[in-house]
Amino acid sequence: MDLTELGGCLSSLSCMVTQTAAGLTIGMLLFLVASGLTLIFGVLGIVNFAHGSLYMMGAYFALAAYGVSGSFVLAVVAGTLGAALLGLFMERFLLSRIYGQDVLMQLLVCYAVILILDDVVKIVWGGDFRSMGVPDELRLPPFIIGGGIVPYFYAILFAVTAVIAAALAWGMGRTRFGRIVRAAAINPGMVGALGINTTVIYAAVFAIGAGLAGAAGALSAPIRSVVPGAGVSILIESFIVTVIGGMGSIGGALAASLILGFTRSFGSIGFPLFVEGAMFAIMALVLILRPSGLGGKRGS
Amino acid sequence: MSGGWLRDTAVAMVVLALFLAFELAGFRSSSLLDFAIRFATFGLLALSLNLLIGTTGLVSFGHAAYFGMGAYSFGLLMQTGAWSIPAAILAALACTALLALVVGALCVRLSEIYFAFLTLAFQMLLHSVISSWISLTGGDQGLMGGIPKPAFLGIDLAQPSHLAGFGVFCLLLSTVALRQVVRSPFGAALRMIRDNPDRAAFVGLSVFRYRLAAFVIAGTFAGLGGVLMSLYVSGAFPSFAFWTTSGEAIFMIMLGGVSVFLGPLVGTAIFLLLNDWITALTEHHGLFMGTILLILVLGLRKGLLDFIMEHWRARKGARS
Amino acid sequence: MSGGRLQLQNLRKSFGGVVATDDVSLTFEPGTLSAIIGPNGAGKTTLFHLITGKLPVSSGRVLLDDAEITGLDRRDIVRRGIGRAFQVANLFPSFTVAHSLAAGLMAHEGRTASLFRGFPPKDIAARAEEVMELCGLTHLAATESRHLSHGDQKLLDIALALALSPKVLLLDEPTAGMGPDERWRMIERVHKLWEARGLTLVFIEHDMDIVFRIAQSVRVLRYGAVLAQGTPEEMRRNPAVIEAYLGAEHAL
Amino acid sequence: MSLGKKGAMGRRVLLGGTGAAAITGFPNIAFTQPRQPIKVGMPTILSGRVAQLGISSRNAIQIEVDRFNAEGGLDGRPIELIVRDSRGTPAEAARLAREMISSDGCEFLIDGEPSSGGFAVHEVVRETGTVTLHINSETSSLTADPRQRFWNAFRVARQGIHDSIAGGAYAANIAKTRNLRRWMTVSPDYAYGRDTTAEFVEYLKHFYPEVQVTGETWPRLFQPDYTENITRLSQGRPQAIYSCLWAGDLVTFTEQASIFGLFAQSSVFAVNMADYTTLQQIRNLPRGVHSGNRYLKNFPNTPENLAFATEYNRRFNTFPTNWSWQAATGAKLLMTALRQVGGTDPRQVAAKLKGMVMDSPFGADGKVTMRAEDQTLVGYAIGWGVTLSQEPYIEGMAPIEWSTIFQHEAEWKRSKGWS
Repeated sequence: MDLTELGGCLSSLSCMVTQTAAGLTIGMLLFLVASGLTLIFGVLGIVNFAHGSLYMMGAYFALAAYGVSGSFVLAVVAGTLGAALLGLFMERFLLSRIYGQDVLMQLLVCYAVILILDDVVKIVWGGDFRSMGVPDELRLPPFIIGGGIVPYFYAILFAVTAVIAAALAWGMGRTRFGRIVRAAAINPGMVGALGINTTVIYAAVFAIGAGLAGAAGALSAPIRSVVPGAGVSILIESFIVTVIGGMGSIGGALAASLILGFTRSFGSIGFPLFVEGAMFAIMALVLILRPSGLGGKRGS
Repeated sequence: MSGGWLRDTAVAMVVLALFLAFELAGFRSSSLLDFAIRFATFGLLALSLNLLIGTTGLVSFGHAAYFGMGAYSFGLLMQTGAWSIPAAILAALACTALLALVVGALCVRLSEIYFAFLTLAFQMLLHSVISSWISLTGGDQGLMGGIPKPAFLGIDLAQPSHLAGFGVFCLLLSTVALRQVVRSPFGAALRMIRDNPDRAAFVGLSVFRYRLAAFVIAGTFAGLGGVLMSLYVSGAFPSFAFWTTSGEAIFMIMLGGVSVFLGPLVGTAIFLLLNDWITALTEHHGLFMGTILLILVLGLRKGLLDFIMEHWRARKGARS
Repeated sequence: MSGGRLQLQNLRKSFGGVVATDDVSLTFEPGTLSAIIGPNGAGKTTLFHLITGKLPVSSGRVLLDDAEITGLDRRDIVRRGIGRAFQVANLFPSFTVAHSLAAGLMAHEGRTASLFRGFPPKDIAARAEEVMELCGLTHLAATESRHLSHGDQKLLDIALALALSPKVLLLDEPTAGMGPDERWRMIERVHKLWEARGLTLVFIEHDMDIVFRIAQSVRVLRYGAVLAQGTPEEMRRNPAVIEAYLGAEHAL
Repeated sequence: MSLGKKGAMGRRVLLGGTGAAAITGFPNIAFTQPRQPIKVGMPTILSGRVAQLGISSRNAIQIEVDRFNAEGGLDGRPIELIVRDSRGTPAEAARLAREMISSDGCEFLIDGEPSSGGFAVHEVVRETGTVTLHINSETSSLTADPRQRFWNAFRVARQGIHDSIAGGAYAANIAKTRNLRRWMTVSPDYAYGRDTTAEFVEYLKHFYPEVQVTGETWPRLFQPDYTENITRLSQGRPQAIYSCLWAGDLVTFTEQASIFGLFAQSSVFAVNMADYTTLQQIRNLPRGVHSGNRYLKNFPNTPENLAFATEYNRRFNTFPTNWSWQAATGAKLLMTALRQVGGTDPRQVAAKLKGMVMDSPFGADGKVTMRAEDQTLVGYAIGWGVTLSQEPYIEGMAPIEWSTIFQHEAEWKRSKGWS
């Protein structure tokens, strides 16, 4: 514990700026992955244990597209769409066969997908870690705000993830599709009765969730190494986010992602040896005090 | 009704006697001994996990935590040099039961999906504690220096043949015990909770207490598996408590079947043979195992023994 | 074995702003057979939930033989002697009929903590046998619940509640989803059970022929509140009840 | 030999499901041929996050084995290499080691596991008495701790303590000339990271007592993101930073640290940077990072070393790794011992290995030594240099004198009570 250091940071503008920016960026990237997970759970009632693998695939698709085109924008698009398509495939050909069966089946199918994707990646891209590197056109000097450092690329990451989050909120709140999806989350039978094809809704939601994970993978490819098995640690953090935020709640996921982001950025100063532990502690606390999570419906 | 228990014990003793007779008669090959030890180890892991999944309806994705806990606490106690093996085993099981009690108390109230991934999360927490608490656990290098195996009651576990015999003994003992658990009134309560927790509460069961008890019992037997594992590799490693170990245990159960008591043991045997065969054949282990798993889950939709039993029952039903 | 007195005093339940049970005060005398009727959404099942502790009450009291049971855990309420069968049969699908009843009995008596005995022990098996006999399920003893016909599932559901020797038995639409013949068989069975055990029986029912044939008294609920209560004849003459629920067909 | 064959036969029949009779195994004379290959087993990691390292060990050994067999093997007996994937799990490594010995009839093991699996294999061969060369375990205690030592196990790899002494000496030199006194460390939170960092700091302070470590941050192994660790470092404003992050983790750290401008702010000493897999993956390799050598084709700058790198690159289209040179050296040592003994008797082979001095492209002065007293490799090339942004990636490699290492290693052993 180094709480004097944390106090020092909280009273220093430069430190506050740097850590806040870092926390926001970490949190927003996490949010992209976790919101997909929570969306899929909310509508399909499925916990996609292979969600981390979709994140990983997004990064690999982005890497491949970047290698061919040299454009980061295309890379992100490729990562998002690639993961979305893969998610679509996964939902249509694998998960849709086990709807209505118990969690064990979901777990096993997802476990199999993790095993297979890790190996496929190894066969196609090699077992070694890969790195995209920050594209030259985005490699600009960091912003210095009040003495604090905000890397240029992080600012871009934050802007893009914020736009995606806003689009998601708008899509869920204001569009017909969003209303149907929310209705489906509450009562799948009702939506079917209204003559809306739940099959299409399920597939679309899974593809969107997968696409969000893919987008996070693609966006972070320049600054994180891309490696088979990269999905697992992301998956665990996304789980923690979903538990804290409440399963199925996108608003809760946003709040929880930011809480974890700030726990990481400020925790590394105040309690560097307990950052991981703190995340679990927050989760345990939420579970005890409010088992359905921050944004979850009570009693369901 | 306790006749079932006595009969099981008798069967177990015959199996053990046969195994030992085989060894004593000199029909031993070290690959058989190795297989016996590994079978005992993972058999315990799978069998105990099925008490949760098959009997109680709790799908835990964090069962390896107790496997790892058993291995580490046993290894650490033995390394102090002050404990005999039986005493250390009992103490290790007590530690494991305690861990299962704490985690279980937090998890068993939750709905099944929350339960699955919270057990997973706590397992990852234990895994990261093991990797970072280097002064105690040796971190990722595991418990170093080997685990002393002082002889007790004429049993010298440093010899593979003794260890295999001991492993088989532990497995048989646990099989009889777990079978009795499933068959007892307590087991009936667990099955009621699995079938319909709501109604179980209406007939007067405390769903929480019974689930927690099942969680602790299952964790403890997984801990015994961990003890055997640490004796086998003469150490303990963080991967024992890693999620992949839990995944493999679920895989084994799926290979065998959840509804037949001995299904997980059949699954363990198939898994180990499959694993050895695939490892010898290719380095694309995940691709093969994953595909087999998918075929099994999407094709049969149940474990092998479940599938066979259902067919057999259906045929019997058709005939009568 | 005899029935107990069940009293509800000023029972209220609201979900958010919606009042589901509105100031309900009812008394069911020991050994009586009463029906609760009312249109869909009148709060009949909610009332059962409140009595059995499945839902917490917002205010008011529930008394069994003058002892308050409000707010107790539903397991304790069962132990005190309130049994309940469900609108949709609520069973243990993988248990045979005999084992369902035996397991229910053991759970009820707190004997399921035993790890060393077999299941079911002989004394319990004998008592399960008795209940099966009483309910006419003996020939299905070895059938798994999930393979029973709809009617037999409902019957087993009642048997399960009955096995726990309740003083008060609440049946939520015992004949729901059955054909006319099956209905009557079922209701005869229920009537016999009531006579045999002498318990206080309360049932929710939509089939008015059944209600007026067997019920000693009838309570009518509407919008969560008690609209009227009395003998079947009184109800069939009560204009409010006729207007709200019965219609001309059942009026006297 | 035939004993092992029996086991293999037994298992195969068992797999076929023919039942209990198979367990006994049948004496199988047909397998016993006069020119049987010498089987060498190698458990290593071929899948998962560090698969590339395992593969690079296998590649290097394959080169040596092919050469040995082309030269006629041991009196016509070729070496047959059996490589299996442990997937990085120690239990699986132990099982593979046992199976290779008892079922496949391997007479020697080249253990390609990192420390965790390496210790598991170590325990297996302690029991079986199989001559074993650990080629990838850098943990000092494996050979330095006398309780871990037995006649048939050897380490042919860097040793953590050697690296730390060399690193400490080098870093102290730089720190003295540039007056770098305020240090921070960022290393992975597991045994290797903790031990290596503690030892580095100890020797850094030993050679330059004015150094102060003002802060440390411990990302977990395979952490996906290092932002919080980097901002922590940048808040601490140290003059120098030490890290023993490696492979993908080091790449991620470097990419993120460079956009925070960390490399402009502080001198960085990253012991594991100078490895081709790492160097080639960092898109924007900062200039001036100090690193110890892992494997470099121009250090030692000899034709033999370059020839090895070229041959490796020709066959596998990548460059060797730190694990490659260790693997090649291990294989070469074993083969030399076999030829010198003229047979495969384990006691004789082990005796020959003990104290063996062998010409090697990876030696500090053209030779490496299997030190008799603790059965570990010494005299390999060890040095530190500074990164460039492109090939040859590292310049100014300064070799560290082995006499310095030996002297401090002896003191270290005494302090641990190991000598």
